[in-house]
Amino acid sequence: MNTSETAVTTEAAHDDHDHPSDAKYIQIALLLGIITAAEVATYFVDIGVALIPVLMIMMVVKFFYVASWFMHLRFDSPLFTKFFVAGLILATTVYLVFLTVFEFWSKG
Amino acid sequence: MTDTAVETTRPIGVYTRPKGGGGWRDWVTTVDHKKIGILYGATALVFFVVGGCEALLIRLQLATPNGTILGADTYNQVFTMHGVTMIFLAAMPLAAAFGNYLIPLQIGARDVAFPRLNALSFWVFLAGAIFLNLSWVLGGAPDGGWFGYAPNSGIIYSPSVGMDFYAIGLQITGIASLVSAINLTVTILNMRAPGMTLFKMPVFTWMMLVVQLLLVFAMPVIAVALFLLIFSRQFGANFFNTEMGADPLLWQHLFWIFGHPEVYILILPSFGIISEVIPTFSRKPIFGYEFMVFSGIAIGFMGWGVWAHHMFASGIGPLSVAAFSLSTMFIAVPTGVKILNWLATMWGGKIKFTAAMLFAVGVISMFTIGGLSGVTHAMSPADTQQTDTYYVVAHFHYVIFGGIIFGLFSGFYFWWPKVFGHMLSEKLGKINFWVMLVGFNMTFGPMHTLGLQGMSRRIDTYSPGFGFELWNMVASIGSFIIATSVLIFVINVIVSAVKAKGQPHCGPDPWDARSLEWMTPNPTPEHNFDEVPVVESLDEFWHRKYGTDEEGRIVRVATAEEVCQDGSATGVHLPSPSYWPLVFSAGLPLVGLGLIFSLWLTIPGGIMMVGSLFAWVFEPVDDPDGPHGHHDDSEETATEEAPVV
Amino acid sequence: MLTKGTKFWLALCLAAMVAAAFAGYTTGGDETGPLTLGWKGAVGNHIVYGTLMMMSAATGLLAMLASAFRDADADAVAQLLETEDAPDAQIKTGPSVWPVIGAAGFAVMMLGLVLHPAVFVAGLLIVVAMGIEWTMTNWSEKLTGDPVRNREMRENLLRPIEIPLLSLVGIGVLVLAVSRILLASSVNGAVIVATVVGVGIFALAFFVSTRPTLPRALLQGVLALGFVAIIVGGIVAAANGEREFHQKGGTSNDTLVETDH
Amino acid sequence: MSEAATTEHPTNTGISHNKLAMWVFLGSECLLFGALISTYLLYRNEFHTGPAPGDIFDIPFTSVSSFVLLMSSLTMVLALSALKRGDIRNNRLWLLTTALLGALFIGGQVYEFTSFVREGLGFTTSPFSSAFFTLTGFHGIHVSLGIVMLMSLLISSLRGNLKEKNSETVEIVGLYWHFVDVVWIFIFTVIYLVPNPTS
Repeated sequence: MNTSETAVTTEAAHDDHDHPSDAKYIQIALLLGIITAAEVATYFVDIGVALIPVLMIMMVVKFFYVASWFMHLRFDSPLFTKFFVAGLILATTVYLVFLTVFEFWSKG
Repeated sequence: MTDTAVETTRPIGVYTRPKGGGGWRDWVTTVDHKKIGILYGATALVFFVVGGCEALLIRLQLATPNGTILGADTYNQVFTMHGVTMIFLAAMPLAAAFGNYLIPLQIGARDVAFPRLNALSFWVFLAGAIFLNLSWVLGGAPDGGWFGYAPNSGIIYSPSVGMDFYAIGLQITGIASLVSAINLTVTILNMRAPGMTLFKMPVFTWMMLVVQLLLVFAMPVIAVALFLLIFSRQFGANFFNTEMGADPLLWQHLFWIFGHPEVYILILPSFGIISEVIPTFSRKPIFGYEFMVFSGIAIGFMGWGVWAHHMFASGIGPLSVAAFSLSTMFIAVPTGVKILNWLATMWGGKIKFTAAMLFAVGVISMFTIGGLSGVTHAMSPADTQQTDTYYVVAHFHYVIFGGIIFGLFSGFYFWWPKVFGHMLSEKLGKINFWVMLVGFNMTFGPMHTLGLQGMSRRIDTYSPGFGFELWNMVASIGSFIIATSVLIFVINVIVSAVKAKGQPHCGPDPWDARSLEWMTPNPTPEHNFDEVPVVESLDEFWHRKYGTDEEGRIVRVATAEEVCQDGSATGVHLPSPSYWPLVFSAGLPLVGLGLIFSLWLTIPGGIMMVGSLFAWVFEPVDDPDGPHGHHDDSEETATEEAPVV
Repeated sequence: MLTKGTKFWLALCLAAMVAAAFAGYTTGGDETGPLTLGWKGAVGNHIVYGTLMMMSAATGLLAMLASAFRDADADAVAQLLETEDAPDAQIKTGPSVWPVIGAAGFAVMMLGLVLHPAVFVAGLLIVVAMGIEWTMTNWSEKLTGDPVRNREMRENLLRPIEIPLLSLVGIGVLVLAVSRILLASSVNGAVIVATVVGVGIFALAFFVSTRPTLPRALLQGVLALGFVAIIVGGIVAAANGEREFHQKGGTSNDTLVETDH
Repeated sequence: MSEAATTEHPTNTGISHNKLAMWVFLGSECLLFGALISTYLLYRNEFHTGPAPGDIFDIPFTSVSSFVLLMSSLTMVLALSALKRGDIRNNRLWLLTTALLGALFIGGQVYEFTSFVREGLGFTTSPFSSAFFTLTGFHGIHVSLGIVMLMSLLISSLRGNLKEKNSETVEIVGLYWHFVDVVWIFIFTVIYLVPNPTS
């Protein structure tokens, strides 16, 4: 980290130019819309035990697309990703342990 | 300025920025990290004394059986406020004082990343502190313990407004901590002098970085817990209402998910301070710098996985107890690494026992005692026996007082010349240390015995005949000895200041120190560095003073006067002061009082806050009439703050 | 900036308020009652307290009036300028919307007396806003001889309040109107309304974005029309009342623990 | 010397202070919403004698408002993209659209809350209801704050103060807006769509 930092100074300044076009954003929004529609569809169509895993996967995909494209994590400094992911992982782990201690999973 | 306003872009709501003009106006509008650091320190010391007086009241009440100094109700209020005051209004802001003053200096910066937000942090903290203490006269102080366990903190068991003040007051100080944490994180990551990579930062700055990250992630958790409490008390929410199936353990979990990182938020600044003091007075570089840093990070990281060890007796189930018992034992490892590294730094060094060094050594020894009694808590069967007894009180005072307060005093003696330009009396300082050491051990040592004898915590009195009389009396006497030592410190401050009046400032490098902050003259000039130094190594300042001769021996190559800057630079561009942090902060307690007493009060409070936020955003970057008001656009965007924070 | 008259009335207002609080405490009001107009507490002797508070309110209003209308008072103007007589030619003042808005506010207040207390309060708020704006404009126009500078000073002081308040009020009105419409529709109707409004906003925005030559006035017109349509819809829906809701779930009882203190 | 001090200060990371601060803040917000969501999950079965989540949620309506919020993320990113191109007109248009869509979402939330209360789910009805209103209320307040920021940007733009060089300010507000959207993506799935207990 220490040596790369000074190098970043120059290149991060002009990262704005390779941002995607509006068309790309619209494509992603379409994709997000379709996934949301699929999510909503699970409410009406019974897919049995696969329901929760499928919902979770779709949620994570949506989350990932918004964070990486709309929030520019793909193109921006990795430091941002680090902070966000640190918060996410910390929150997920701590609160999963928290729910486990409350025996949430066996309660359903 | 009217002539230039013919541009196409009309500024909205441009306020002129205050010009200071000396005296108190300088202080209330300042955005200088050094002044804010001093404000933090002075305020925190006042609250340290307030919390100390509360402790003395507790000890007076408990000195003899069937004490009658305080009633049961008052006793509850006093011990609750003692804990709240010492942790949130004394220890945390004292760490913030050191952090504010020293971090920019140690990394070679002119100020923090967001100077106005920095001022905001202080004023919000002060507003919260005053708000909390207003409860004494507005219907009774909080009485549910600093941990505020549900359902004790609920309206049924604590019907006075005290716990409302607790919940809202801590929420306010929490805002201050969060803002300050974001600010200092950005400062450390973004504003280091050229060449200062992360692994050339002083250990103190490193530890403060870990602390800020802990704050960033821990404050929202307590914020949620406090919101749940506020909603339960104010609006009848059912978060802790067992009749409806709620689980009061929810509070304990949220509180300690925050609370355990908080323990490290409190102790790591002190570890950082003594990591600067010990190498300086051992005349050796810190032993195992990387290990120091990584163990600090490890402590910060592992601090998130041990919270339930505060709850072994709450019935969280055998599996949870076993898991948290294990993780708690593991966290002793990085702490042990630190202690060994300090010892190794001292080993073979030419140790100079100045007052600062004595306090630092005090930390190592006293904290170790506290750490060892902590390991006995990690073993859950033993802990079940010790829970809610004075053994626990003894343990955490050894780590908090022995670890934190001793460390902070070490910092006072070490950096006093840096801040005020004169030394504190070493003689009085050493007396201060020894009196404090004796008083401290006399107060808290016997509590181990009392606890193992079965004396409960938080009881307002006890009957004679249980064998508690002797050690309680000893502890009470000890507490007054501690008070004496604090008094000696105050006398030292006054006497030294009087003596220094009219005298020239002390030299630039009174301790033959190692890190960058000593490259500025004492006291630090307003602009910090005349020229931002280019850093080549850890302990840059020391390396500029010393080199090696042809036989590899370390020799002095330059005097401090040659290396230090003289503070003579003029015309350095500095951020202008601002009114708005103060106005914003003044709105917060109004909103708080409004929530408790009358919602009408939230209107002026809210208008003050929203108005000052927007005024803040529209405020010009500089005082337009000031000497350095002119500058180009590129810089405006660089220093302008986003309207979002 | 303030005439002697204004200062006199303000002082009287403050004195009456302090007196009211004092009277409240000494005649059996509890800790917070008198200060909070009786919210969460008793104010003591109601007649004494009420009279004094009325006096305070009246003198406060007089202070505002004295300041707002001081232009009409030649002596007051002279006093401000620290001259013997009022100047013949006054500084030209800019156009002002506040008389119109103020008048509308009074009308809304009157309507509210007939229709609904909420309407009255809305009118009152408009009038209060008018009072503040008018007073501040008046104050700023007396500052210097330069109208540009004067306007700037006024904006300096008011923008940080106006901008957030205006956006909050604008959004609040929209949100309220939309939610009234939804509440008045059926369960499925609400879904349809929300879809239509959402798609409408979205489609319109896309349409406008691809037609850069659309005249500005047209856009503003459409926007204003949409805004008015939603508000009118909201008012109609609110007047129609909400659809019928049925209690759901278990035996819903209202035996809640009273937790107010 | 004085000149050297007043030139632009590059940062060590090459990132502006503001943006870094926003990301640190968002990292912190993860823990805030995590705590609220966990509290809700803990209490989703504790509906006492009141309505259960499965009785009361109106999935079709919430789906529509989720769509609205999701699409407002698109318009937000279009606003930024327009400003980066120097297209002030479209920037204003998309800022306004984003704010309107946000307001529609909040309007939907007010409707949802009101109808829940009418159906017997008050704030104090059960631990479930307290947790539900607190969680979604916090999210709603975040959205509302976002709308105020958008409106401020818009007013700023109408007065000629929002130019290409200020695009970072819009980007930072956008980050906040997308984050709030991302939180709703989570809430919508975990709280609404995962099968809920009924009474």
